[in-house]
Amino acid sequence: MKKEALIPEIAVITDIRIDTPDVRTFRVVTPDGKKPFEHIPGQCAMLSIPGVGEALFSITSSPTNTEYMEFSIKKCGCVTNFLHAVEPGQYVTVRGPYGNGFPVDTAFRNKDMLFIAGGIGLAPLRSVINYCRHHRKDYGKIDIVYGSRSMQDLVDYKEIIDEWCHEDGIHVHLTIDREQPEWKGHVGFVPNFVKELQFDTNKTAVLCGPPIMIKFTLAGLQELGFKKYQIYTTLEMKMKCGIGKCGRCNLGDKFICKDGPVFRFDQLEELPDEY
Amino acid sequence: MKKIQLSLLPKLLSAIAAKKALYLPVDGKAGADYKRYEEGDTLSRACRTNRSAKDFFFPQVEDMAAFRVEGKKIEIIDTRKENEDFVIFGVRACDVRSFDILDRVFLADPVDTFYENRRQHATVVSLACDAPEETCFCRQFDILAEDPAGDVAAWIVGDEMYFKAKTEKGKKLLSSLDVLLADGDSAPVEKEKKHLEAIQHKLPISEFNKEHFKPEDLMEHFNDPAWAELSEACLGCGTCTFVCPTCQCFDIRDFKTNDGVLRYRCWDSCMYSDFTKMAAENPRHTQLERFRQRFMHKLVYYPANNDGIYGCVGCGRCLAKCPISMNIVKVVKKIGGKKA
Amino acid sequence: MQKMMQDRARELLSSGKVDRVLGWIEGDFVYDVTPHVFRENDIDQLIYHSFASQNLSKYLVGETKKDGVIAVFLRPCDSYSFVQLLKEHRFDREKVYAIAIPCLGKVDAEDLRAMGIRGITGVTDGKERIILHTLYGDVEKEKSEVIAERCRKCRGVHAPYFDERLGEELTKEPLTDRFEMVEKLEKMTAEERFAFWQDELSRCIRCNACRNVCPACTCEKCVFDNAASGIENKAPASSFEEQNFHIIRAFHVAGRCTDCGQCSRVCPQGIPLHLLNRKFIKDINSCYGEYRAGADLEEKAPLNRFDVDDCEPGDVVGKGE
Amino acid sequence: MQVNEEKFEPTIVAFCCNWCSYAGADLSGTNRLQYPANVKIIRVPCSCRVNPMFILRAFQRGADGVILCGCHPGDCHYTTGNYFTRRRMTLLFSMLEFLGIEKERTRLEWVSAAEGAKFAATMNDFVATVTKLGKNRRLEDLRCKK
Repeated sequence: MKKEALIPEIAVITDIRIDTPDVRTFRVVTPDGKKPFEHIPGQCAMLSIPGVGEALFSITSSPTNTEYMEFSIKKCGCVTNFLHAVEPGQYVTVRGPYGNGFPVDTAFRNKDMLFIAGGIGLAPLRSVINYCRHHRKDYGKIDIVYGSRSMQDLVDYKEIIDEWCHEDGIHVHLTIDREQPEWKGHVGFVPNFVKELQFDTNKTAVLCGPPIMIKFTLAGLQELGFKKYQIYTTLEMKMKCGIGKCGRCNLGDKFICKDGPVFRFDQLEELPDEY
Repeated sequence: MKKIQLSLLPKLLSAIAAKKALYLPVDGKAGADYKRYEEGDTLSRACRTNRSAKDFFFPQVEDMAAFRVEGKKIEIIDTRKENEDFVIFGVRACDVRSFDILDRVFLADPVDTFYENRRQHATVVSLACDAPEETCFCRQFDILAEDPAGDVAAWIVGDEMYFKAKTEKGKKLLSSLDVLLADGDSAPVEKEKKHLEAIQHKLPISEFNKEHFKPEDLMEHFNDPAWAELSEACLGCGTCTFVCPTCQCFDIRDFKTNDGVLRYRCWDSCMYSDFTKMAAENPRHTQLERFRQRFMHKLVYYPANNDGIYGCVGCGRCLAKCPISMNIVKVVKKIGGKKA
Repeated sequence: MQKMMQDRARELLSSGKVDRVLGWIEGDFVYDVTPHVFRENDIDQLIYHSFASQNLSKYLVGETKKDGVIAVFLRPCDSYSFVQLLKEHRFDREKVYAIAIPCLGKVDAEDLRAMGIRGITGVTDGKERIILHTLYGDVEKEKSEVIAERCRKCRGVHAPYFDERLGEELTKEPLTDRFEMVEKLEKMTAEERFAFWQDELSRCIRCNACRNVCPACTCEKCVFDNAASGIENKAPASSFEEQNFHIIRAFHVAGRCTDCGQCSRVCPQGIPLHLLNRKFIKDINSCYGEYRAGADLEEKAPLNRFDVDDCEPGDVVGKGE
Repeated sequence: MQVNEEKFEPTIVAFCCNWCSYAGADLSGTNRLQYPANVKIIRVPCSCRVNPMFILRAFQRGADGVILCGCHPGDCHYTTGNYFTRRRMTLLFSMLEFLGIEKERTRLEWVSAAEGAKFAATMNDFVATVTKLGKNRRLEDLRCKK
């Protein structure tokens, strides 16, 4: 019989990195040690534990990583709670990739990029940031604004400090919501921080984070003079199939799973502002 | 064109059943419903079955895969089987159109192999409507109840039943029944069609105006304040979605058997509060949003993605079955009736 | 009656005594009736006739969460549900103005269709007789012939709790004994009963209409919607699921069910769900004394109290055969 | 067919109250009283903890008979729990019977901590009754058998 899109493949978790108290990054490969499938930055995959449930996660690793796939997952529901309790060697099922991904080879090419993330919102952006780093000459300057509740809640802190901060043409701006004695950096919410940083409007911005952050950051960027067509985001919604058939993840006539999750704000303007 | 005396219909049915699985609507305790043919069953003349015919291709529950779980290890077992050949006899025009609507969802890339498998093995024998209910409104969606689509179309004229093959599959079926069928003249059928069409024109529901439901009206309809009033009495049950021939939303769930996990898919309803419930929040938090989703999907979203074809076939089941009699006709009147 | 209700509602609205009125509105067809919250501008559309069969009391749970006072029209069966809901503190009594109205029994369009009466365009109600106007001419029927099963067995007496009564109080005797069918089933053998219920329950499509319409089912989160309960499901995935759902649904309203019959009315598959509820009512009556849910505000529900010398399961089970 | 019947070993689920029948089961063990190994005991804090779904799920998962054991009326550790149990189970068992489920498949018994012999006798009797009835077909979930 033909391959059925809804029947997943087996994969194994080979490594679990504890990022923050409630975020872990899982490294996933097929049982014979290969990357499960190819993807574009911003695309998602369905992970499941039979008997527990299936859920959609954005792929955190860059497509340029040829060995494995990574998912940064925050503990919040049934499946994620289970995943946070497993050890390396645990089998899971995986299917994908789903969604459109970021236009890394078209609209983003040769542009100065501005990535703005809040909390676990870094997960989908990490894929595209690392893609841009890998193909460094294809992109202009890269600015990364990343904020979180506290220093401990910054996902991928080690990678950011050890790698991203030391590369030419990449500027990382970190912020946390409340002051902490050991924190020497900026303190304050992401939207205000973005306004304070006074970015040029010749950049393409990519936003991801909690809805409230997105709302105010968007306003902030517009205040700086950014146009809606310069700003991208990635949306989230309940999904069961990932291929536009189960019928629940639509925003207006667009399915988040198939037509998204990446949208430009001028596209979103033509859609209802709620689900 | 082929024909058979109505008195010989039982013979024809058992001849079909001898070769393939045969399903047909049969009158039961509480209205007509499709069932597998058994000797002695007679074709219901009701114009509408309780459940729609979508069950044949998209059953309420179907197994997708099984998993064996041992410690950290998981094994996937593909439980799919090739479907048997089957014939659905006596499908009305509205339900036949619903198959096209489902096709556009399930046969779109990537193809749903469960659906495709059933679809390939089915032969649909449709039946023209001679006595529509006052709640029928298929004509509003350009469906011809007097000349239904399908692999074979059938008409009952007097005490004879006429058949016309419309596809290769249909021709095959009719030729396999050649011994029982006589050649028929198309004139009586043409005359009957005219008669049936005239009945269709007399039906009371005629509010649907396509000019009012265009993709570009999406925002206007979405933001219509009338949704609040319309959804006010909605109980949030799944009756309308489950009796609807075109509702195709589904859920994928796991059932822990005594020694493994069975992953199955089942119908889901956008009217249910947990339809979009995620771990942290529910983007459609009140019945208003859920109610709006259902009708916007049928009247605006679906046509926007499918060349203007509406996601409703006017079968009238939701009119007859909704516990509080809120239905697509009332919605169309309220939401679409404003543009002059 | 309809006129009287409209006038009274208008009066209440314009005097500012109530802000909204919960009643029924008609759609395209006379039987196409929907519960509706009226305000002064649309009160003329309030209807009341033989097809106004939805119960309104359950809507109060949601409506009283809003601001303002709402008036509600309660038919006798509904007024029992009203009291039962009140007893369980499911709505804010302060925000409700209850108007008791008489009922002569309701007619279901599906039943009429089964009788061959089609194309209904209007209705003229009488006390004993009903005239149905159809596309094919008028049909006059004895009311007792056409009214729904639940109304034929109704013991239509007003519950004592309401703010005012409109129209005359009708006391009527039920036309037939409501436990008739339950008893008939009890007399069957276990095999016959099993076959009967398999036939009925196998038609269930698990649309939850019976649950959602039930005035006794007012849990914030139903056990069948709760993933942590282990029995959550959306579909009758096996014959066990069908039985399980209906046993538990009936059990959860045992002792609280007012026998309003809405569960059977709304079932799109015509399953006689009220028989399950009536079985519980019958057992409760025979084991723990006559009890009518919603009859008063004080008496504890049968499953919330006990007697030290209650019967044992063995004394009851299997005695019907 | 006859041969199969003889081989049939029923699965029995016994919900036992922690304060009485669970101890009763223990006592019957220390007294070396025999009861069949078919009985799977589930300890509950009070017979009242058992809600109808427990009973139904036991059948779904493959039980052929379900027995609920609690303290004698009046002896409940929590004063009144078993009185409520009695009402609930009376109604539930009656309903199961109404749906055509064999009435012998469910039972409610009062067994105290001192009644080791009664526990063993009850279980022996219940297992024998259910064995005679054969497999639970009417309340089974075929998916569990896959």
